[in-house]
Amino acid sequence: MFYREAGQFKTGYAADQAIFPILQDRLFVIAVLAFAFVVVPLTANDYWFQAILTPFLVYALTALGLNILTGYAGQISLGTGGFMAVGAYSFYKLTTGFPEMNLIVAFLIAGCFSAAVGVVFGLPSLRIKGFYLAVATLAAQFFLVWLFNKVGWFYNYNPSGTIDAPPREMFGVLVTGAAAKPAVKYLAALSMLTVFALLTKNLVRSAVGRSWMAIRDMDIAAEIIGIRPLRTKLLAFAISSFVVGIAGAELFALHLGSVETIAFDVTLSFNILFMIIIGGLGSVMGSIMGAAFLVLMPIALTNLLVGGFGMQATSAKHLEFMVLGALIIFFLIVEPHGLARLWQIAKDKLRLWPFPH
Amino acid sequence: MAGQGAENAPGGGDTGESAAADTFPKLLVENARTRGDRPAMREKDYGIWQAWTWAQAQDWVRAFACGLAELGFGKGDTLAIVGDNRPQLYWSMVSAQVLGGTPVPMYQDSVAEEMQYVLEHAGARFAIVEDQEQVDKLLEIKERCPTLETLIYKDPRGLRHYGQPFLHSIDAVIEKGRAFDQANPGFFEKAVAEGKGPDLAIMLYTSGTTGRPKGVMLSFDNLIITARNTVEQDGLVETDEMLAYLPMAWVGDNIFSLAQSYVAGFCVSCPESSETVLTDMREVGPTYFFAPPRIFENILTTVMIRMEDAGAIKRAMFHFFMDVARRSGSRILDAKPVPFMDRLFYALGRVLVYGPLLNVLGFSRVRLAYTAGEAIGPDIFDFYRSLGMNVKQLYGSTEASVFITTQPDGQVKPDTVGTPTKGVEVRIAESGEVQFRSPGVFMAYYKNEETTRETKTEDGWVLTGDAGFFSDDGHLKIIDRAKDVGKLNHGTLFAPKYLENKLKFFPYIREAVTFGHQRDYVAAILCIDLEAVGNWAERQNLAYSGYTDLSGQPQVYELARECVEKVNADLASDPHLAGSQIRRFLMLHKELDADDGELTRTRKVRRPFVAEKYGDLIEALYSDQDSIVVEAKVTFEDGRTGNISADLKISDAKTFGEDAAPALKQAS
Amino acid sequence: MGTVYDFIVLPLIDIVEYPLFFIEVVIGGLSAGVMYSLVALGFVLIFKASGVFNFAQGVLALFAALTLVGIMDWGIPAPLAILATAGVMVALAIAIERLMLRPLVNQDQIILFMSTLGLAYFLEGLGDTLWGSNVKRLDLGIPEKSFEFQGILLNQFELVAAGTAAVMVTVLAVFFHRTRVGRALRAVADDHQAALSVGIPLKSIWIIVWSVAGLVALVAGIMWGTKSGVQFSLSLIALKALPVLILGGFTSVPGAIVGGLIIGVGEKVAEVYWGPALGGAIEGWFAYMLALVFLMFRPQGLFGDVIIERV
Amino acid sequence: MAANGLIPQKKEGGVLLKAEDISLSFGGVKALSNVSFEVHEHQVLAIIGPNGAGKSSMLNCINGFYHPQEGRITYKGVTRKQMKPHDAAAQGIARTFQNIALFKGMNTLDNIMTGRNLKMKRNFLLQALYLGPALKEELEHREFVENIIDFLEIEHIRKTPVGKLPYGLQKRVELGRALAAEPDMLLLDEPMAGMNLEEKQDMCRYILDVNDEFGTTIVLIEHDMGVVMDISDHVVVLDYGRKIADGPPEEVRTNQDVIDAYLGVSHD
Repeated sequence: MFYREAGQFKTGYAADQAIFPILQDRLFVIAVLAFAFVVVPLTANDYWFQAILTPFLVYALTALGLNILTGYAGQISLGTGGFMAVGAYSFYKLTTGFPEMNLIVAFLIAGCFSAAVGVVFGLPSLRIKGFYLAVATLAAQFFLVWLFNKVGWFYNYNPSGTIDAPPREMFGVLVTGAAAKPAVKYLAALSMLTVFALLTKNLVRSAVGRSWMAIRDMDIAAEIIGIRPLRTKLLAFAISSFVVGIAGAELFALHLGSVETIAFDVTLSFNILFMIIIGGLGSVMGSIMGAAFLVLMPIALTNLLVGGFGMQATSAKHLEFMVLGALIIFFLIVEPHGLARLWQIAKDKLRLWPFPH
Repeated sequence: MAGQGAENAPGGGDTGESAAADTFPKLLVENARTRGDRPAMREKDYGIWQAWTWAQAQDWVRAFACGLAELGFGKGDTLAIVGDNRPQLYWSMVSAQVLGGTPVPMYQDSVAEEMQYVLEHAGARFAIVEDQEQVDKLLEIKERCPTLETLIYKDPRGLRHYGQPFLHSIDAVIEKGRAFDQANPGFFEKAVAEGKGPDLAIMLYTSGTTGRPKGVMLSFDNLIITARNTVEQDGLVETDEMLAYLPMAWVGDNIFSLAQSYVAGFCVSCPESSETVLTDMREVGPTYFFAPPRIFENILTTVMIRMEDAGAIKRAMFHFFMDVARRSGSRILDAKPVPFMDRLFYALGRVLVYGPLLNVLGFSRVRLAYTAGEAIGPDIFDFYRSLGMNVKQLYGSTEASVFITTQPDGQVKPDTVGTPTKGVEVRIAESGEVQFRSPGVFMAYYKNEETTRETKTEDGWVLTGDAGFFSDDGHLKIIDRAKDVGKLNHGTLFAPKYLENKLKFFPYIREAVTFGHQRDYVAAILCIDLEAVGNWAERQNLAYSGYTDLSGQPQVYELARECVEKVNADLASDPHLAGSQIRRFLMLHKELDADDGELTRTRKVRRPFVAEKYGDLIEALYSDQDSIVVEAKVTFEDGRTGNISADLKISDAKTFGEDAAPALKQAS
Repeated sequence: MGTVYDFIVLPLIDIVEYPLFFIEVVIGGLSAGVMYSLVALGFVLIFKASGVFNFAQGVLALFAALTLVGIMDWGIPAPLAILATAGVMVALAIAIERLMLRPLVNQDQIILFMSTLGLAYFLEGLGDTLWGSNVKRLDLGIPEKSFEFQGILLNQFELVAAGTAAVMVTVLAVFFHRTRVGRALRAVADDHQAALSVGIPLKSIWIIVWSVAGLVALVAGIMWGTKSGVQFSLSLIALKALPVLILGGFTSVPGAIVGGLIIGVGEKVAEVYWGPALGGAIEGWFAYMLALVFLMFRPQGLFGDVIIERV
Repeated sequence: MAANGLIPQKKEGGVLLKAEDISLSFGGVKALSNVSFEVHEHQVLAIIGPNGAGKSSMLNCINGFYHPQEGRITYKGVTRKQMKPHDAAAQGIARTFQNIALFKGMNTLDNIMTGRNLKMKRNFLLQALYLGPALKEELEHREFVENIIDFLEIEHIRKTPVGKLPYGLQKRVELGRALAAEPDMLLLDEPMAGMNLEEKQDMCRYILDVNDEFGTTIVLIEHDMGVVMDISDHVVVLDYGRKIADGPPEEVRTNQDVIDAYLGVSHD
């Protein structure tokens, strides 16, 4: 309905392959970004930043990372929590060990550690596929969490076993630590999500992304046309874990501030998996929408049940589990390709409006 | 003799103002100089719109012309062009013109014999074609067509092993041309400078209704002055966009995609293939557009069919806003007063329906669209105009370099073709035939002086063969072929096709045959459209057993009578035709059928055959009988013949203001 | 280096010096392994017959145990309560087939797997909502006395559990190989078309197999519940069953049993002898690592079918 | 072409691939026994035989998917023992599959682009930035792929997900993906299976055009004897894993063994 595509023709392949080839889409994205970067920081309150916006951004980044591995490369992973923990603990060790280190560098190195661990646990993917691999990634999940719990060096032998985000500055502004402003943390998370979403989108529409999807859709055919399975899968593990690791560092440094290993347990892995299922496998947009849904849905539900109907918090929690489970099944039945597909369908309809198809 | 138009200077009044650029090669050189970086042509190929600037176009033409020269093409030679709309083919025309040769674009889907005739008649020595398919076709013809010497092809696919020495690819010719250009500096400039406005620019073969195709010779002056006049009249500028999708052999394409583009400097885009025209149009979003009524009708039909699949709410919304548009859309476009609520609804409709719809069809940027060639149904015409698309009718012919009359903005009516175009004089002969004189009047028919003399008078008037008249507001109305127009006994014009078309614009009426020449009044035989009337009957809960039964139902007669009376009311408003209102009609018991010899295979009524076959029905229409029994022989689908008999009622139709009309006519 | 000594030499010395203790550890592992086997059995049944990787198997066990406790709390005697719970499990199977599997028929395996994840969440929430989330004792009167046999400390309960597992496997083996339905189920695993030609509609097969898996889950729930109370952590044994599956192969009933025992013994032994050197609590991941290493050498599992790739 | 009476002059080159005494078995079942034949450059070679004759297995051996227990394959003068499929691809062997093996989650364009993967050298960091050399590379290959799309006349489905395409078009896209690798040798496993007459004619034209325009050597498996006789220069006949005939089509057609084993028995 809002599209006016007549006259928007492409005279070169670069324009034809743009992420948003349609002018109206570009305007929409620019508007959303402007809103997120300018309007939100000026208007939102601390509750919104801390309870909703920052966790949403952090989980969106995690979902993005997992989607690279599971959605694009087709390798199911249940070890997301473990890789996030690698990122978080690396970040903690880096910022406490080298207090002068630039935060961006610290995030990137934390991601690199996570990527390295990801590659190690991705090695079995050469021999094993599908659910077998999913189970194998659980090994990473349990082993890594156990490791960070058992080895005191990782949490600087803190008797309580927790790690606390040290106060660190960036451009003279406090970004991490308890004293940092929620809006700053929000902006930091938003910037990283924006950058990684763009980079991911670029990757998946390039040769690397195509080889991931080829492996996902039909690995034998992919190999026969010259795609090296191990190299391709390991790259997916590495990049996915890199992003997930950075998200783990964010979860620790920008959102929670103080964590124990329990924060990275297997439930977290499942939650991230749900995000990309509901959001849409193999879709950057879907990762973000899935995270928004799974962050907002429980909050909305709790507000409704506890605030609205005066239900006990624990009962509400149980109901929330049921609703979440039912919703997942519902989504899989109605639209197995998730919110992203629904969005795409809506968009296609608008482009053809008033015609139905 | 009634004459109109050409209040502005007739003939070549504009020639003086830019005498420098009086040929297409000169215009090309000028465009390359003044707007060299602007796109001249685009083609959807390899997934994107490949674009060429005017400078690149000139470069190409320069090389290709030199290549042609190297191959021995020169003054007076003819280059045949066969293929889809492609930039290279357009440029090859200009290249031939550079060398003083004549391009002859041909209909690529014509049969080999017809192609052979044109090639022979035009004496084509060179031919440029698009691909292997056409190379094969021409190779086959070539054996019987000795004048044809050299073949050039655009797409080398499948041609690698064709060893004929006279076969060249465009690329090879260009390469030769570049070398030739190097070796002969100044050759191109000299050749371009030698061309003059009055020179023969192009030959277009038109297949008349009878006989062999005629080669219409048009000069640069014909095309360029006509283009200059119309570009000025319609305010076309270099930022306009045109889609070239109609056959290159058709005069309209030469005016719209070549002459007007070279004069105004706008870019012309070629679709990827004939199958993708609609998609490509949506992408290009032309601002200036031409389509024959058939295409507009097809698009409208598709719109309606696609909307049928929409959900109930969306469909209701669509129809609501289309009603609003029907009421007030055209009036808003013509800047006439409209009630406030309608204006409001129309604004809303623009957001919800009209804008998106035009966009999906690729029309949202159209500033100006023309239709011509045959009568356009008022519903179809109004549909586009009510959406806010400025569709106008024009009346033209190959012999006129297209333009004879055009509808000025704000004075657009479905049943007239407008006022004389800038620079054109139009007059109505005693016989009712429309005649014109303009800068676009063709030079002659090639090698056919006799027909030239029959068509073009000594002082430059061209006989169109169409019958028409000027309405009171100065708009030309074409009613029929002049030879088919008759007269009623009281002297009123009787234009059967005009009446029949008006009747057939109603969806319920499939065929109509009218009678009136040398009669006292007009009578009609109508055939229902089984599907449309069948659907209507279903909605009315009307039971029927078949075509004959349905056609004879009183309610159907009533339905037809309404249609006839609407036509009558329409005719009554026109003093020239008010006398030819339909007084009596009957519904034929069967469909007119090509198998029974009543129609041609292209579904045109064979009037004399019908008049003879149904002579008794016609007599009954001119008697005071109110019914007649018919026994008809019909051919069934399995080839058997049988008899059906039916009692056909004859119905009277109301006429309007009839007393005044004949008097008026006589007075004029 | 001390650690190397701690890690390699000390445990071996321990084993040789105290063989009876080692045997006790092994038996403890076997007893835990039987539990894993029971859950894994449910997995295998469903995977074999419908290709669905049923992540909710552990939660099914929890749900069954919760239901049983809940019904017994109403004062209904144990045998009746067990029957009633069995009924609930069958009803649940029907509901799952109707509401979840049937709409998802013909979808990719991964989609079906995801749906069982959803099912797991749903059932967990449902069980907690219906019966509450506090830890409950399940007492069916299974003897739990310890006794000594040849100097080895044994528990009656463990013997009962082992016996039950043996009975279940026998019953299932008979079911699969001797009954018409069982044969149809095996056919389904190989070829859906062939199964349809046997004359059993796919949906009935799914209901049957989910019912059987539900009953297996009930048994597993009873065993685990009796041993360590009915609580949320019961659903986590599902995760323990996963390495068992890898080891045994997704489609092998004997594999599930043997795999369970290997995992049970392996992780107990590792925990007791190597755990301290590693800081303890290695039970959490040892099974997975064991399975992973194993997989590298035999990707199809102990009893799984050899994978031949075709193009 | 008939009109001008010119017949394309084909230049057959030297031996491109030589299979010697190939034997392959799966767990004791012999799929191929002692099969030898040669493929010449620019040749269209057809492998025919009844179902289960080992035709697909032969292709699988050529492109390294199966490893024959015995025998040697010499390709471009290099005799090899074992080779991975992606090595075969890197050396210029491309193929299509009996059961379409397209990447269902991608559109036509991306599917064919995957065929260019071997030729795309920029590393993933550059690709993530989508700038400079990576962008340039991407666009160059897009241009190449567009030529293939044009060649196969599939412009209208360029951005359609391949899963939604009718069978015949999927086969064409698969051929496009193989062509994208600019192979020296193209293996086609029943390229016309399940097609109607018109689609078969189109596919024949594409195969001949590929052979003709790019000089690609083609080895194909086909059941339609009419097609085989029309388009192939050389025919190898397999039956129960053994080679029973090897020669030009007209020769094979009259070979008694072939008639007995194949033509006379099973074919329609």
